[in-house]
Amino acid sequence: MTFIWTTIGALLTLSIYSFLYKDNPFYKFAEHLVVGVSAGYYLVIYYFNFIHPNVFSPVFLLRLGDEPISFFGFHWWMALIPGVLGILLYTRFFPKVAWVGRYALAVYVGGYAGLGISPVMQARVIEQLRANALSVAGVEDPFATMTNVGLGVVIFAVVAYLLIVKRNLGARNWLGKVAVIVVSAVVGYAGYLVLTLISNAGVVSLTNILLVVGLLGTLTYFFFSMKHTGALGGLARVGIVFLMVGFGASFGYTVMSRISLLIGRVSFLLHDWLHLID
Amino acid sequence: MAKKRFDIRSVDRRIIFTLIFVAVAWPLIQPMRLPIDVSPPVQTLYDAIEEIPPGSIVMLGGDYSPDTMPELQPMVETFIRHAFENDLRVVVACLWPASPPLVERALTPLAEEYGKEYGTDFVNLGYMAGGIVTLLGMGASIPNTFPTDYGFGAADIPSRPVGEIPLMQEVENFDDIAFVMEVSAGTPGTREWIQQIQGRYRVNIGSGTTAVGAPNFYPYVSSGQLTGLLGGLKGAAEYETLVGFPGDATKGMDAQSIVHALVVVFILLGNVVYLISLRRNRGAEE
Amino acid sequence: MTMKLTAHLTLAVLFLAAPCAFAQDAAPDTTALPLDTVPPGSVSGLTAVDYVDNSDEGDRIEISWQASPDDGAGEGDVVSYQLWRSENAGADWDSLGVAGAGQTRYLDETATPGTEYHYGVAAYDGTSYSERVSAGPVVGRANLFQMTRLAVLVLMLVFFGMVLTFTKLAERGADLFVRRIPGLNAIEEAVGRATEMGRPVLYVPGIGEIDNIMTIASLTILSHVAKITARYETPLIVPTARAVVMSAAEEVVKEAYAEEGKPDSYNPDNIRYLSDAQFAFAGAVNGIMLREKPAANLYLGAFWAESLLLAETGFEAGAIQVAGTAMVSQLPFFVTACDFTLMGEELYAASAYLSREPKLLGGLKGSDWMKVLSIALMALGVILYYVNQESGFVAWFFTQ
Amino acid sequence: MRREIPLAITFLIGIFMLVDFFVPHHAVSTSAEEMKQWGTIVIAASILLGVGNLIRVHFHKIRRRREGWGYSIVTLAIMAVMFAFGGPWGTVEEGSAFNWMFLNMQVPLQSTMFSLLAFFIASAAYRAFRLRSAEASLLLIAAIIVMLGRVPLGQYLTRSWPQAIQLPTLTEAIMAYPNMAAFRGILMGAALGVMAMGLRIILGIERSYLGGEK
Repeated sequence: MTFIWTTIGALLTLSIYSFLYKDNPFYKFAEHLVVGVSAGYYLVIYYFNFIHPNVFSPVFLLRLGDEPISFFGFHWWMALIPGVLGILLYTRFFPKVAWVGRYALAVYVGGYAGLGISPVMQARVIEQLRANALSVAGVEDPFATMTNVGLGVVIFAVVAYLLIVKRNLGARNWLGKVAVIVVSAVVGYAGYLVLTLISNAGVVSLTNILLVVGLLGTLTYFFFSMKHTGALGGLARVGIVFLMVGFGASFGYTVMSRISLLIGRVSFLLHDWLHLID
Repeated sequence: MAKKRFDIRSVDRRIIFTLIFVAVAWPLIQPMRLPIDVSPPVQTLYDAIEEIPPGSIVMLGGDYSPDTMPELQPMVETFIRHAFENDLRVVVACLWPASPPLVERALTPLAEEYGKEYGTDFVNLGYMAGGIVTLLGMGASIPNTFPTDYGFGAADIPSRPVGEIPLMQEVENFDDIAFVMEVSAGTPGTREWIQQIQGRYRVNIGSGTTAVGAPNFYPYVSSGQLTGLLGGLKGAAEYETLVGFPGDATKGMDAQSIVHALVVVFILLGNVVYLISLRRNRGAEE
Repeated sequence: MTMKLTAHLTLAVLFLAAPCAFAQDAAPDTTALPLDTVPPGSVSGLTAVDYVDNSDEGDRIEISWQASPDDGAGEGDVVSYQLWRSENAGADWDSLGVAGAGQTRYLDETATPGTEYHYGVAAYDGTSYSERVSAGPVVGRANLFQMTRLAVLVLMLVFFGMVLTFTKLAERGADLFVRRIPGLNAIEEAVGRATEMGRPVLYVPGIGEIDNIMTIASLTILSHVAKITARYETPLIVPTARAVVMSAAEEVVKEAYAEEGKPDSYNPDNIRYLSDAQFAFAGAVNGIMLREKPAANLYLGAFWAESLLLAETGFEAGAIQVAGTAMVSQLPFFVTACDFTLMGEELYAASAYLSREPKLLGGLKGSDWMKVLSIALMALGVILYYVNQESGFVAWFFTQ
Repeated sequence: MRREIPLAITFLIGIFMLVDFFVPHHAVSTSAEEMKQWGTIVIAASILLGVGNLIRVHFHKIRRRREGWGYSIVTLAIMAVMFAFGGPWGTVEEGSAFNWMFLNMQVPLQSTMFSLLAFFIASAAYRAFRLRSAEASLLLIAAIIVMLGRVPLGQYLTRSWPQAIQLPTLTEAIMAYPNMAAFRGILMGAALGVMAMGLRIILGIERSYLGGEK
């Protein structure tokens, strides 16, 4: 029995992978199958997990054992409120009263909008500001001066590269390209020395400057009501640089977890189904 | 222009897909044992266990749940193997309810492989609620805190009072434990073990954590409060390498290394093609 | 001395007998140990305050203290702290609980609201107790304001004030500049190209529920896109992963077609609920891309891991793709795989930009000033930290 | 009236939920909890709307014999089977047919679909990471450093270099600083967008998500 189910699972898995070659009947079958299964699944699960215990039971079965929390104390008719709100969504099929359903939705959305505002202020504005300030003030700096130096090399190389490419020095021929690389390396090495001196002197770490400039630049990029020219434009460009480095880095960072998923499926095929590996 | 020729710019995505699939499947079938550099925290852990005289008792704290198994299970397996290899006796104690059966899954086959006997060579004390309070209790008396064991499911040995288990006659408190390996996915876990047990009873504690959690514990390694740390699948693979039994973590890391390198090669290749085509276009214009 | 020791031992026996799980399981067997005749140093700085949690019934009091000098240092033999509570100014002490060594905080969750309490704490080294230190009186109340969130409230009110002020200004006719958002123009171009090619437009409003603000922003943009497709009579396919979003999308699109005077071109079968299951949804949308061959794919809203599945398949199918999300983790994938991407706040700004309504543009101006204020706050925090680490603002900013 | 009363209700509920964050009193927090629960019930009740739409679309496809109508039968049939196994007269417990179908069809199909990302992340990288401009080059360089720094191979390749510029060190530094700064910027900007939009919804200024205003 288990083998039959495993085989079904394996065949469905292969059907999905066949999509990588091209769209084909196997994929179409698997795709339509999973849509049907999940529709049936959610229909049943939503009923049993939400409607039955919170609306149907209290109203019709008066099973007061697992009463929902309530400020007013529990009354069976209170369970009718969400039930009625739910039913209101269906008024859209009757044009005369359709507006009622629309506003039921507005109430729902309004409630959640209110719910969302304050935590967002707390977690995404104040906490982020505080975390940034903490790192800058050197209270919490997980990486000591060591990374400073390594990062310095990269930053300086990138700066050198940007400077040279922007000014079009030697972008035309191979000799010029070699020159760019050499100059970047030299500037990078100079940066390495300077940073070693600075961090040895214990003044302020480069990483902190990076955090401030990065946040400042990124926020400036998101200025909508001012023209991005002059100093503002320069900062916004710095912001774009940080955004790009950030996107590249998190892209690279995610590869591992995606490969893990594939390893999981491949070992399902080779181990659980075919018993090819142990 | 010359006749139509193979244009690498339009390389079929299917070639990339095939290579990726092969790069993942091949190391699983045939472990490649790519060079793995052992980082200092892992080496420290390995050395500490190697130095324990044979016959000593070590403790394995299993504090994880199924969702972190891919990362942590290889650590548990390798630690048990390492202990059995060196003739150490293992006591398992868990602060997370989901852990005992997971540890059991590693114990069963390894005990068979090494011919170890339940009750004399190893024991699974199972789960005890309470977190820090349980830890403090263990500091006073381990048998009082874990009055019964979890049993040994695979050998149909039921749970029984620790008084009836030979190995537990030798264990009263942390003076009898040579080393604690704490495999932890959160709280209560490594931090609590360090704060409540390491500081007070001066027992050596090594730890294995998820890759996400590891950075929080590196400071404890440098301060010497932790005797070694395995961080994520990578740490597990390094440990497997040292013990000499490449397992799931090594296979996984092989596949990861190859695919990551492959993607980088794709990117470089794509750029070479791009630069050549730029040059060619420029040539055509002139 | 002996008197005191006997008293302590009696106390110890009493508390060991108390029905307290810790005491029963874990307290060391006193008889087995050599008698330690020196009691540990007592705790200091004991405070007891009304604890404010998120559902405050006034039944919690937080007790905190500074560790005994023998806890982890000195003799290093403190194993626990014993806590007592008294309802009559320290006349009758009732055992409250035990805190492990190294801990300096205990939460009494059994207080009766409105009752005055005193609390006492003593360190215990396995043999004897230190001097008991007490604090009080303290009364538990169900509070009406969470003081730790004052900063949030103040900043929120300031922000709302700015938004509303600029909205008022805009309504009075002040000219508000809004910078061009490149991705938005791309949307119109993409729809135009689909029209030229006689192929449909695919609009995916994400897989967020309707309570997600990104979904609302997406529906606002959908209304704009639907007007363009109605004008050119280009089919518009909207697959959704949530039933409520599906019904809202139906309303939005139907209304847009009606406003353009083309109610008959609206095809209800093109607004589709596919599946609540994330990857079943992604698989089905991939199917639509390959079989109905839309020439423009617009992904605007809340996306999770399915983002790259959609964008890569869409690219393979040869569509122009414009994405927009504030989901930080998915932005890298949209940026690499799509032709244009509205990043973060641009998604919200887009709806204001499209409507050109002064009321909405005022909000953008308010957001910009809030950014300036945020940066100033951060700078102030850092500077004050360097100047004086003890100042009130620093304490508030760094320790909350 | 049709407009004012619902808008007033929206405003009151929105403000109440907003205030809940600041008022710890249990009377407020428990009623806010209760209302949140109502919300989930409303959403659960809507599933029938969705399934109704699904049935209608596929039914039309079958009736008009449009291309691929056979697959629509698959969808509707399997949905009916699921419903029959789990519906009012069925059972959803562990070990039931409903649960078996979920575990052996939906779960493997979903996780396989998820794992397609391993392929797509490679093809996207090949295609999009080109040295087109200075910014694009940064994207590419950061991605390559982090990709190599995450695996043992990267560590092996640079093991003879000074610790400070070994790939794993660089990876952690890039994740902790430029990446962190950029993402904080996006998060903060987006948060302001959310709050402004939330305010407009509560005040009833933003209503286009409702379709018509009539």
